[in-house]
Amino acid sequence: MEQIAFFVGAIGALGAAFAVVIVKNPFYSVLALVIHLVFLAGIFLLLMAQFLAAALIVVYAGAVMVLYVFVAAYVGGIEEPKWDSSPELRIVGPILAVALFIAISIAVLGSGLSALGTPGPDDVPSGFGTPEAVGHLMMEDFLIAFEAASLLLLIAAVAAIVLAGRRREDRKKLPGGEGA
Amino acid sequence: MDIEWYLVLSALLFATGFIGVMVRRNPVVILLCLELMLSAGALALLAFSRMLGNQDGQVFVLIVLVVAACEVVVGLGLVVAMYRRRLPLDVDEIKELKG
Amino acid sequence: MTFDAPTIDYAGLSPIIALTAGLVVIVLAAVFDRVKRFGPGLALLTYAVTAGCLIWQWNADLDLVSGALRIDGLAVTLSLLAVIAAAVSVLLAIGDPSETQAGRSDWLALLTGSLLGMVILAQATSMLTFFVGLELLSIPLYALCGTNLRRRESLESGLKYLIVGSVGSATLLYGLAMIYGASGATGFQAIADGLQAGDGMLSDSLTLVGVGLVAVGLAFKVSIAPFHQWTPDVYQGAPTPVTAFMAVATKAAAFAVFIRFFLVALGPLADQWDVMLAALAALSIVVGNVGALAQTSLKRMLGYSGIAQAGYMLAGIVTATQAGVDALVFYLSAYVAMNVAAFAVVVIRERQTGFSDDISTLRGLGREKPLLAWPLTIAMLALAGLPPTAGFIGKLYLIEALIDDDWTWLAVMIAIGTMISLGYYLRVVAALWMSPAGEAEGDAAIDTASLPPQIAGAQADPFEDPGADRRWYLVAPALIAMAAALFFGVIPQPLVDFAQHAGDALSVWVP
Amino acid sequence: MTATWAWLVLLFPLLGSLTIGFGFKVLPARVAGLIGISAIVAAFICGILALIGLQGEPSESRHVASSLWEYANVGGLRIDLGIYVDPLSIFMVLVVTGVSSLIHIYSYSYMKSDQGYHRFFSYLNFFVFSMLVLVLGGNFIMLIVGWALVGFASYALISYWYRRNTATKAGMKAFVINVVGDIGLYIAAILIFKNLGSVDYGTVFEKAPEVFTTNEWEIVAICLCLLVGAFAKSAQMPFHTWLADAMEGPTPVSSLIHAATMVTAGVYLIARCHSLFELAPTAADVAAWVGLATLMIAGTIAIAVTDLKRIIAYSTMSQIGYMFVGVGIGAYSAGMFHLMTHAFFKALLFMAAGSIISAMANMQDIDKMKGFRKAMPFTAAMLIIGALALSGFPGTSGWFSKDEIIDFAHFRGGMYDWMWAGMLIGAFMTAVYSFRIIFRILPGPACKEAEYLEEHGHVIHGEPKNPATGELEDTEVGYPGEEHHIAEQAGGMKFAMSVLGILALIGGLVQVPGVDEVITNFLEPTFEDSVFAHMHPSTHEAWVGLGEGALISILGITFTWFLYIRRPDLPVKFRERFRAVHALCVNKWYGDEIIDFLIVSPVKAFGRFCNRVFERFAIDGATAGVAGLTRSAGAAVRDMQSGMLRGYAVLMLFGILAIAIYFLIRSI
Repeated sequence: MEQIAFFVGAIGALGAAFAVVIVKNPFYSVLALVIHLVFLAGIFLLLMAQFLAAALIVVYAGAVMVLYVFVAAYVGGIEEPKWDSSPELRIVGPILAVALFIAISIAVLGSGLSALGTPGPDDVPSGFGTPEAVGHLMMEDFLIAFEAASLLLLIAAVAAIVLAGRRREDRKKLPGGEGA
Repeated sequence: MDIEWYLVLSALLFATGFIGVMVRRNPVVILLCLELMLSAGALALLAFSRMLGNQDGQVFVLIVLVVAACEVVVGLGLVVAMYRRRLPLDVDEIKELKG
Repeated sequence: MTFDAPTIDYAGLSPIIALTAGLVVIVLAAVFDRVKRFGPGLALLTYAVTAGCLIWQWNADLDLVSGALRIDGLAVTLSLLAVIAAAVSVLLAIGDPSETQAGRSDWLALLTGSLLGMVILAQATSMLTFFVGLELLSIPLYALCGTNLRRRESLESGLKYLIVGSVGSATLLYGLAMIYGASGATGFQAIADGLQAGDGMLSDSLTLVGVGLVAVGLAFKVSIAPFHQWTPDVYQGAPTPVTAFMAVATKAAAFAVFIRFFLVALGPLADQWDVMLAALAALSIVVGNVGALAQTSLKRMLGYSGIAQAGYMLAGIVTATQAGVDALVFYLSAYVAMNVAAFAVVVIRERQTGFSDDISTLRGLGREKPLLAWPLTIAMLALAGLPPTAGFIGKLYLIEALIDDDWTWLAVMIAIGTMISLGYYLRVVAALWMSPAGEAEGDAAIDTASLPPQIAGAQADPFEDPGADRRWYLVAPALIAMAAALFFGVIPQPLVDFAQHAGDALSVWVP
Repeated sequence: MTATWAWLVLLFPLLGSLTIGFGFKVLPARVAGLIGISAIVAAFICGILALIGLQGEPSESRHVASSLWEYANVGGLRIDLGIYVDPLSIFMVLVVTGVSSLIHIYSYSYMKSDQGYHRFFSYLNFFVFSMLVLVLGGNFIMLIVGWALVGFASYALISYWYRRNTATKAGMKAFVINVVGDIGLYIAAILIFKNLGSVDYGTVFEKAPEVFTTNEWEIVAICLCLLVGAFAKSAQMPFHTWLADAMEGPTPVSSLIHAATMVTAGVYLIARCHSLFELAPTAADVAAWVGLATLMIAGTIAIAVTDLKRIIAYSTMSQIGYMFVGVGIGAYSAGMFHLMTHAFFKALLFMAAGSIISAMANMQDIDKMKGFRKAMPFTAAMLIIGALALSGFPGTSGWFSKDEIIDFAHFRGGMYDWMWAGMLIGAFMTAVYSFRIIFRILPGPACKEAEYLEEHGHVIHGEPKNPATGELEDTEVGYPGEEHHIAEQAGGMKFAMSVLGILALIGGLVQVPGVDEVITNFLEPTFEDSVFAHMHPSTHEAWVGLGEGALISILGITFTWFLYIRRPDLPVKFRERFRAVHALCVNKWYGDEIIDFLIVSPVKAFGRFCNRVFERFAIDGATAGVAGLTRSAGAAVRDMQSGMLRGYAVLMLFGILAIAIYFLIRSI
């Protein structure tokens, strides 16, 4: 049963990932990523990360992707031209990436770490992966990282205002200013 | 399911994301591919977390999600700013800085 | 489950607290137009308090908040360097178009956020704080690069930096994940223990490839070849105060965590990674120096030179000894002084000439405005490692540390790199002093034919400030940095002590 | 006490330089000149006092190391801001400060009309300071510091007339070649520290014999690196090309830096490190052979070129070649002796040449000069004295010093006999080119400048032209002034030249074989650990050698007389007949072209390679094979430009992959 779930999730996530890369229209790429994230959340569940699976769906597929959709819609779903100034990148890039995949796989499969060949211990602490357990860790051991992450969100908001916000002088001086 | 499988999957996702960065020209799509790479890292972390029975990795993944969201916000902000400047949204066209 | 609040040593955490509080105040100030004007003052006050807290904690040596952070000599010294760089950038940015366009306090908030990331990074002793600190450092910087919204190059540099930097972050994350898997821990000390306790984990493929990926991620941040390509582009395109900040502070913070992660967490496998880092260092020295030779943009040249300098500094980590760390920190401190002096002059010159950083605009500056020419001259000579400047002692220090640890070939690489570098540093000095202003043709030092054509579509910036060389907040950093570069070249001992304070903090882990 | 005097030797020029440099708005020009002169004279006096103090010590303890403060203590490397006073360094101090004093006095008059008077004296004092750091420094780091500062000062002074393109270019060239030498020195210091754990002279020379066996590869490598530094600074092959170009600087600069002091630093270096070179006889032989090659090649060039200052410059190279042979084969005191006498007569020659060039309104071509004997009797006399000493005419200083080196080579025999022969040929050429100057300039019908001078009593002030290119120049700051000064009219110049003239004539008497051996005895404490310390030709052999030298010198002078006075048509015929040989000599044996071909072009190409190909091609170079398969390679290479993000990503991935594979291999 678990195997089936994994393969369904893996094929779905991977297929969607490929779709993100391949699809010409950025709009569909965004949608493909949403699908990818949904499948990924499934795999998270298999790894006993219930809270993160939920967070992935809610925060990511829900909120962040909306932002993507919005921006993609705002700038227009420009399809990439067929013409490529450097077509060899299209070939060499993937070859190198495959090589990287092989290298990482060798590193993982060739590792002497015996636990890698198991599905993981059964005697995990109770509540493994639940919001409560993760929350405890977050507030106890990783308080600083958590706080820093929240500050990061604040900073990102400021950055977005700086970059995308429009100010009065813009409207006066810039050719693109009449719209807002 | 053995942990190795999850890791191989994550390596595949990582490579896929990297391919996207190398072949796509639309910055919005490149940002999506960066998401793929980060989520590959997150998957690896969760797999190890499961293998070790240690939830540190799960907290780490949460942080990674936050970071990814922030990167997206700034990246999209830049895309919007460029669009407003009427700059081409094509990384092959933005190469004034070179040499 | 009961909630066990972590014990927090507020004294040790005070630099971060001060900076966070300042950040919040600066963000809030954006709302009130009246307070807005005082943005730079607020920022400087914040940095001063932070620096005060850092100095207060000078002799601290303790783990904070469940081992997420550690405040010790290394953290304090390198945080101080970052704070100084940030303060200089605030001064240099006053009146800069990037700052006005971004909204002054927003701009300052981004800078302060980045600085906060650096201070966290310098103290990080856990993978999580390491990663989040690095991102907190980088993400505001991506935005800062793009803040000169009217200039195409600025936006271009922001986007390039973001994409390349994120690839680096993702690689780093993957490496961290692998090390987490191999060692079963996230704290630096625990990683070292876990790797040593594991059966054959010190030479396991999982561990080693993880180490490689982490090294790549960090190499991105400190611009080590072959992960350097963003550096010249971004340095050139970003608003100059941001470039100055990026060049100096990022290196300080990223090297702090580079040192800590490699010497503490990965210390047990030092003989696995030293050759790789040495190769990267050598490659950077070659690429940086050779790349800089043909540049006509001063900022771009400084970018390439930064790659070479990063190569020199990386050599300090290769040794995996305290002496190497001392040398690195010394060099880094000297590097701060030299670059601040150079960038301050570039900022002033840019404002006077309507944003051109071409080396040819420096012609004849020596006779017209010696107060500008001297800092740049000294900065160039110091970067080139000529005595009696701090750059000379720094190179000597590095070479000594390398020889002591039997890395003679790398020491020789540094010497050769230094030789190549004279070619482009002296070109600037020659432009400053030898050629009369306004006489473009037939100049020996600069080939005008090779200047790049005007960038198409770039609108001329209306901003011009011919009196920029009389603004104290622009000139003072240049002069002070020049004085420091000279002073510590003649009397290096205080700076040596400063650097050794950083090295001593690692005495438990490295010989 | 000795050490204190030695410190004062350093202090005065530094103070002088700073005072003039920073006070240029306040100080009147003359005062600046006087400050400059008095600083150097004070240094000279302190040098003499240090000498007296040193001689008061018993001979075995005649070396004083003194440290002002610890300059840096980094890790295991302790560097003191220290000096090392022993007979060798004091000897150098006296030569440097002595000749510099005279040249300062000369410049006081010579540069009178130059608008950069302050700048000139500030630079000049700074140069003397740097040179003194070089010779007094107590460890290899101080040596490097001095070495670099001297290079920098020389660069500044060569391009002193910075409005002249040729001058700035020459300065650059000198600097770059000097830096190559600095790198050699750096590497040598690195290796010395690595093997001996110290950079202090005392410790290094003491420990070296314990650590190294003779001709071990490491000590040979160290010595060869030192030699790279020495060759570059002393303009020996293959680093000789900068010196002739350096003549773009004002004449006093040529006289001080490029004849008397800086260029002899290499000789000093070898003498200072003689204990190392004796452990590496191979390297010492390299020094000697290179010296021999330089002295012969530079000699031939000096015979062919027509630019007055360049003739003297090539002659300098050639004479330094003698010194290199001297210190290379173990004739240390002879080498130093020649260094001293050479400083006298070469400085004198330059001064006289400066005077003549002034009279010629900055023209330097000897083809255009004629008949100055009557117009400038004093200068003519000095020029003849200088030429006599240079060609080793019996009784002059050059005769004693040069022939002592030549003798020693013969004395060592074996392959050194070849050097002996080569040096004799060189001596003949020396006589030819030095008297070529005399016979071309002094006798005969006066040229128009000389005539004008004779009739009106003052010199022609022609249009300001660049002597190298003939282009008109503007006359703002940064150019030689329009007025010129000649020794006949300026007391300072006359005084300096007279003193040097007397020294050039009789300076050799301090070291007459069998009579007195002042130099050898004085330097003995420094060289007593040398295996050659007590090896020297007998008095009889020495006098035989002097006899040969006298013969060659007189032969050479006669031959020149015959060529230029008796049968002046012969040189022209010769030139016609042996056009190729002449061209080779005039073009300085194509030294620049060879350097260009061998070094500059490859470096440039490498730079281009790295900048374009590596940045662009390592990306698509790796891709080229595949792209070729898809037949789009051509278009790809054309379209491919750096600045492309995707290209960057590919290179990154390449790097990541390389590192990952490296570690995968390691983990097996």
